[in-house]
Amino acid sequence: MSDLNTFRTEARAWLEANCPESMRVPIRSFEDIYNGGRNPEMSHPDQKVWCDRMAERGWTVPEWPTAYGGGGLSKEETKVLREEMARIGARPALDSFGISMLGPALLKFGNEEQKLEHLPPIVRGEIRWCQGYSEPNAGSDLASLATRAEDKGDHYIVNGQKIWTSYADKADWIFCLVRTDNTGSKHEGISFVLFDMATPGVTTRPIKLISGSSPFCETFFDDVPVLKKNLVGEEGKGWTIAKYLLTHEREMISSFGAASGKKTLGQRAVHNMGADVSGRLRAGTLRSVIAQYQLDTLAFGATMEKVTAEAKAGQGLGPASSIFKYYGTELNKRRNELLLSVEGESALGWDGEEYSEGEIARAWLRSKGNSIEGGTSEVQLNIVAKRVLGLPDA
Amino acid sequence: MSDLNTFRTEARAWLEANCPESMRVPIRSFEDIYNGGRNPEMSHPDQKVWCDRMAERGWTVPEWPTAYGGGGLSKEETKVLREEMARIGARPALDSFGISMLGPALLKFGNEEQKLEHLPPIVRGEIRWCQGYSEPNAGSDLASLATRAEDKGDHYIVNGQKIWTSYADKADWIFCLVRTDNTGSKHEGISFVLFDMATPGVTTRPIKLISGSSPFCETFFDDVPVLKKNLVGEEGKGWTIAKYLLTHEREMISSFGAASGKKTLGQRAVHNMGADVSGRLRAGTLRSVIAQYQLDTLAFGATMEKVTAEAKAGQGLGPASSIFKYYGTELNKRRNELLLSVEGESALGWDGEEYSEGEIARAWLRSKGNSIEGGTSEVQLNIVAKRVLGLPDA
Amino acid sequence: MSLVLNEEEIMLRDSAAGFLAETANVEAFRKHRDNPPPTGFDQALWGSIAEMGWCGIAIDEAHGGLGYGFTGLGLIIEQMGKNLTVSPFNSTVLMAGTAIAQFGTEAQKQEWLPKIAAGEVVMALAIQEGSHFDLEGLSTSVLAQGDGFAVKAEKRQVLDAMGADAYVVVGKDASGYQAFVVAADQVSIRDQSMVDARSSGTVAIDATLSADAQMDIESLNKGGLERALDVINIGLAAELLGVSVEAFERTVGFLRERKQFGKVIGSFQGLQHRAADLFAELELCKAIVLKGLRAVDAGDDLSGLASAVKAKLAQISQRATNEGVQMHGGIGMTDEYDIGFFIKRARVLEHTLGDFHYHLDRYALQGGY
Amino acid sequence: MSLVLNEEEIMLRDSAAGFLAETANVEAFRKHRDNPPPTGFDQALWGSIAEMGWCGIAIDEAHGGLGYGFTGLGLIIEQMGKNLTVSPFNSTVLMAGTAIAQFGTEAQKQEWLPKIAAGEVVMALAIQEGSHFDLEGLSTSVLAQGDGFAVKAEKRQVLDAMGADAYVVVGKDASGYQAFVVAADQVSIRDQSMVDARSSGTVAIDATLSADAQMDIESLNKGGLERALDVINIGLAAELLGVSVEAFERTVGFLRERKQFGKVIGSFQGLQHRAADLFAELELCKAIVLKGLRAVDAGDDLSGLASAVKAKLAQISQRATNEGVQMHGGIGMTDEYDIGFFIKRARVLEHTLGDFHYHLDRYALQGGY
Repeated sequence: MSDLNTFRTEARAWLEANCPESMRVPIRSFEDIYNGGRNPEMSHPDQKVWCDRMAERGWTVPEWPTAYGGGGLSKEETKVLREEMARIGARPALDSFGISMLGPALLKFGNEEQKLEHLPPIVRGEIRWCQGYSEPNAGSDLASLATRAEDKGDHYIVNGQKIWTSYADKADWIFCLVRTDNTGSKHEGISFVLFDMATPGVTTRPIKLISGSSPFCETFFDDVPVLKKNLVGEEGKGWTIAKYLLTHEREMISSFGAASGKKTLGQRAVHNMGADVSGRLRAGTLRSVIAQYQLDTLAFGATMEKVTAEAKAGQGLGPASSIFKYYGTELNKRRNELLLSVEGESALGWDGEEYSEGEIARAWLRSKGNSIEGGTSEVQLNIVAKRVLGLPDA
Repeated sequence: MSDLNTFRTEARAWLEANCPESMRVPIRSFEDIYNGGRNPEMSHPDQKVWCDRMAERGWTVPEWPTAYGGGGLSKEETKVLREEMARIGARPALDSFGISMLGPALLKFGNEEQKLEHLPPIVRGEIRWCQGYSEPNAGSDLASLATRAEDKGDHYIVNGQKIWTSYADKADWIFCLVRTDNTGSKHEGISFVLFDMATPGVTTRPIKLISGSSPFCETFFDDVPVLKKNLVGEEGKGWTIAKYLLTHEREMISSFGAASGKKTLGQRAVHNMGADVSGRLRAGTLRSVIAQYQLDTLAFGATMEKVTAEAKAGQGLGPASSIFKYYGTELNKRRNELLLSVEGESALGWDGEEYSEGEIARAWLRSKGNSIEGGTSEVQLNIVAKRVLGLPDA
Repeated sequence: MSLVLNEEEIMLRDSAAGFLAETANVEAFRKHRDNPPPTGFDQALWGSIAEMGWCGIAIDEAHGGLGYGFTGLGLIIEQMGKNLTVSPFNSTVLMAGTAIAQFGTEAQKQEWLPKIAAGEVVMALAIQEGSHFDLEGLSTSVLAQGDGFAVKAEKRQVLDAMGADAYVVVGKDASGYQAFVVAADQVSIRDQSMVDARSSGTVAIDATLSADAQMDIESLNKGGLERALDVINIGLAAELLGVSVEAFERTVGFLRERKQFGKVIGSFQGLQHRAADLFAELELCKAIVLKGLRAVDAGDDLSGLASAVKAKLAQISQRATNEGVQMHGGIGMTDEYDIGFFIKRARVLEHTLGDFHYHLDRYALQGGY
Repeated sequence: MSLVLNEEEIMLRDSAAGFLAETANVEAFRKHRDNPPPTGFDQALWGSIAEMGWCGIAIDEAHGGLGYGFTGLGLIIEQMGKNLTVSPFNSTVLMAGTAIAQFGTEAQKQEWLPKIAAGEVVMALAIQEGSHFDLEGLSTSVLAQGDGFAVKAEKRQVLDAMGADAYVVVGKDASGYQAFVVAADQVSIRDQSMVDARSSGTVAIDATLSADAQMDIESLNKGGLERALDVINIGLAAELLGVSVEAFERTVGFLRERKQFGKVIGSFQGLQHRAADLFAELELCKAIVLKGLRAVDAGDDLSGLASAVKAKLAQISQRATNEGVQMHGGIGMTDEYDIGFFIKRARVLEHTLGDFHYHLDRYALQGGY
């Protein structure tokens, strides 16, 4: 305990001395989040300063081993660091797929050489990564991917196409699923490889969504050479790594359901449409739907709280965790539909200041994708039915 | 036209002279419906008198050919007869599975000898029929029936068990699906046979439902001899007849959805729970659910009206008819759940005069069976998906 | 009233379907969306529509129309929904035309209905204030002033406000509803960019109008306004029907083609049951829309029915378009693919003159609970 | 407040599950249903329950209880729901016990709580008038008379009315709520035969009660009545949870076994998705019930939460039991099979002290809309 206190004192002093004032201001837009990379995008030059300072101590990724540039902190120390950052309102110094996705995969499945080559630049925010999983003809059936890597001795030649590659147009490197073998079951023969997006033969094109522009891209590989040292894990065993990362991703997406504070939907509706003498929203049938939504949000929150508490108590991750992605995203879709009802015409605007550039409508349309990306609702229900309820395959 | 007018005048005079006053009183309970049979059940002795008189003219089944005891009337004449009966409030003289189910099947698939033997007693209400289709291990998968009929030269020996045989304990004869061949696909090798319920080896046991006593029975066949002359259609081709009758049955069951008149659910709810100054039901969330139910009932009624109109206009039976059984029964279940909400404790009583012997609760429980009997809702949806929407088999 | 289309109606529907699929289809809508004309509509298409006589189909012969009836109009609008057609047809013919026929003075009918029937004028209905349509909540915006009226109001979500030559403006004074036919030079218009990419705008009026601009105040207040809105909502429901059925048919087509896990996804029972249930609901929608159209033509009381029709179509159009995106999966989320257009059109249509909740509430109230 | 059971709680739950599955299970309920004892409960079972100390689990030590807390009580009630146990536990411990603890006078607590804790008395809560529970709508049934009170009321759907030794009767006078502890000889009881085959009755009272029968009018009117009802409804929700989870587990078990069309029916995706969605909802139910139980123990404000818990469980218990019957098919409709018992118990439980609609409305109101 006293060690922790010492750490707290030191961390506090260091943060006070090193965190620029401009980085103690709350994040207001996506541009305020620093993702690093060769050509980093910044809303303020201090973003890089702050990242560099934190990276020097490995505190951009405090729990990774110091051998790979991380902070080497214990869980408890990490918690203290976060608390101290929160105390002064310090922004996270760096956020990237390298930290959240590739790093954990490399730590678990990569060889020593790969860890030493790729992890430190992630910690320092020098290389920005993207993820090459989905393909146009695979969809939910991720394992039936067709991008193929031909064996050329010391390297592969990759040909194919990926879709939904977030920020592919801004990333420096990609971690990518490719097919190295066609002969076995479709889950076999998939390999997990890394390569530079600047390699000749790689092109990307941003995807416009029904909600407007998006971070998603289509990515094309035309005879792209990839050195074999950039194969992670065994050849043909990439599906294991992919599954590991997918679970990770679903847990992140499920947090969509948690509605943000401010006025509740019901109160906003009363504000827009008025209440009767008993205080009940005048739009009576809307009122029930809102109440049902709020009720389910409350219960869903309790479920997340319960699963977390059980896990902390060492009871393991209960079956309820399997519903998070499904229920959370469906809930978010309901919330967005309700916002349309509650805000009426103001929610249907698309452009112009009057409509905050279509903020509500675009969020509503974007929410439709929540139950598709990261495993569709249908796939989630299949998983619950089979793995949790033990119902047989068709 | 003038022929029809003549017919009307004659029918009117005959009905006036022959319909007993007691048979001009509305039907108040199931016992008021005359089903005939060897030991007919009656709430009034005139039921048999009225049936006999009508049967003499073949008017218990006015459209069947006179050769088989029917009235030999045209569609138009039948309509006139029904109008004239309605004019004086005359009850139908006879209602039976023989008329609604077996008769149409025999007329279409039976041989001359069978028609002559079985149709006249049906017209006269002398023989009451029941239907032996479902089996305990078949359920929705009717074709996988196991009751077997062994070929013994001039007769079969039938062994097996039927379930959900309505009024088997009151019927004189049964029309029954049996398996005469095990070698082909499960739809083949099924035969349609007729036999007397008094044959040695036939026993029945009534089934009690969650809603209380019911017309359903279990029926057991233990070495029951059935003469081959009582095979309808070809041996092994009984499935065609069964399907023909099933379609018939589904159309009958779908009419459940049509709610009866009197006060609407909403008005009953206002009566029980009060309205606010604007006239809105005080129980606001219940109000929306009622409105949604009424809305769907209105739309479902319009759909039935539309399909009927299209059929009359010679446009054939549109695809919408395929949803009747499904939607009608689901609607009826919703209605019964709503009655519980609207009537509260009064709807939850089970016995005693105060609760009309549990009328509402029993009807609610009984309604749960609507989406199971005569083809489950799931089977109906399969049919729509495959036959109407052209979606492929799994 | 028979819920079956006669031969003439089937011919009308099929010829509208043919023309629109050729000329004013989803591809044309995409072009319009990417490059909208300043008036909000394509003059050439509008001209062709007028030439076919569709604008006068529901207007009586005494006022220059064909007197064919509202059912025919509904059939055309349904096809426009299927094709996501953009034209000032709804604003001019369905909305302003119905309003003038219901509560215009005889002079106004003589002046405007023939022009509407001939497609010579573009008109718009300006009624909503604030973010939600709420008839009871209209502000008092009209004051008698000498021989005329001082009118000051801001009307929102006015379809085709930008390109209109004249407006039917509905407001209130101290004793009831008031309505006027107002020329474009008496109002100021601001473009509103809506999610469905049709032209819509805010109409601000602050002017003194002469007495002959006033519409028939008696019929307006004795049920004419409610009936006009009921008729219009049934017409909007017909468009929602077209949108929903087309979204559904495209989705079922996709289910028949798309493969996942080595199987056509339409073979999965989970999707089959959802599609079949939605099919059932759409059959109900078809029937109740036709019932609504026939009721207009029969002169039946529309209270109860019109809100039922709109509420049902609002509800099912939500489901049909949501399922459309979900069942298409990722590709359904892209702007490149057309299914997203249907969800956008559906919601704006729904919110025009009262959404699902507004009409379900009204339906219940009219049912006495 | 942590939403995880500690070891002691898990042991309590498991031992309750073991005992009830052995002694007071669904088979025992069937026997009770077919041959109900005149008092409405089995004295021997009630004795065993008392012996295990369950009756005093949520009563504080000062009043003869174990002071273990309400969460423990909820865990036992949940197991009773799973087993469809019939005993006067709910009426006496959950309902009357909570009422006395919340708004009894100290003398009443001293007199009754130790007896309840020891299982020496059977008590019932008499509050509902008419066909629906409606706190605001209670009639004025109490008049001050000399030192005492003239009370005249008819209370309906009183659980275990037939076998009770005393009643907590809640009513109203001109200025607010009134409540009394009334002995069995001061009321007249009429049996009500309910669909769930538990004992229930009408309690009619027309008597003059002495002042010491009156409960603590101040705590009663300053939130004590609402809190008591909130606590009781959370307890009822725990029972609904047991009923729902058991109905679901039996159904999933059936889906795993039953064959149709040559396949186990649980392999059909249509049924799989419905089962998986229901599983999700039941996980929500488990979490929110536990949140409710913990909130009672923490002394937290229950407004908002209690109605949410009851509404959610009311809703999902309907679905779980309806799906139970539907997925079992024909056999689920027979009286011989047990699944039908769950649907019956669920609805009566739901309607006790406010059904889904009542609590959803109240939840919205407490949320400020």
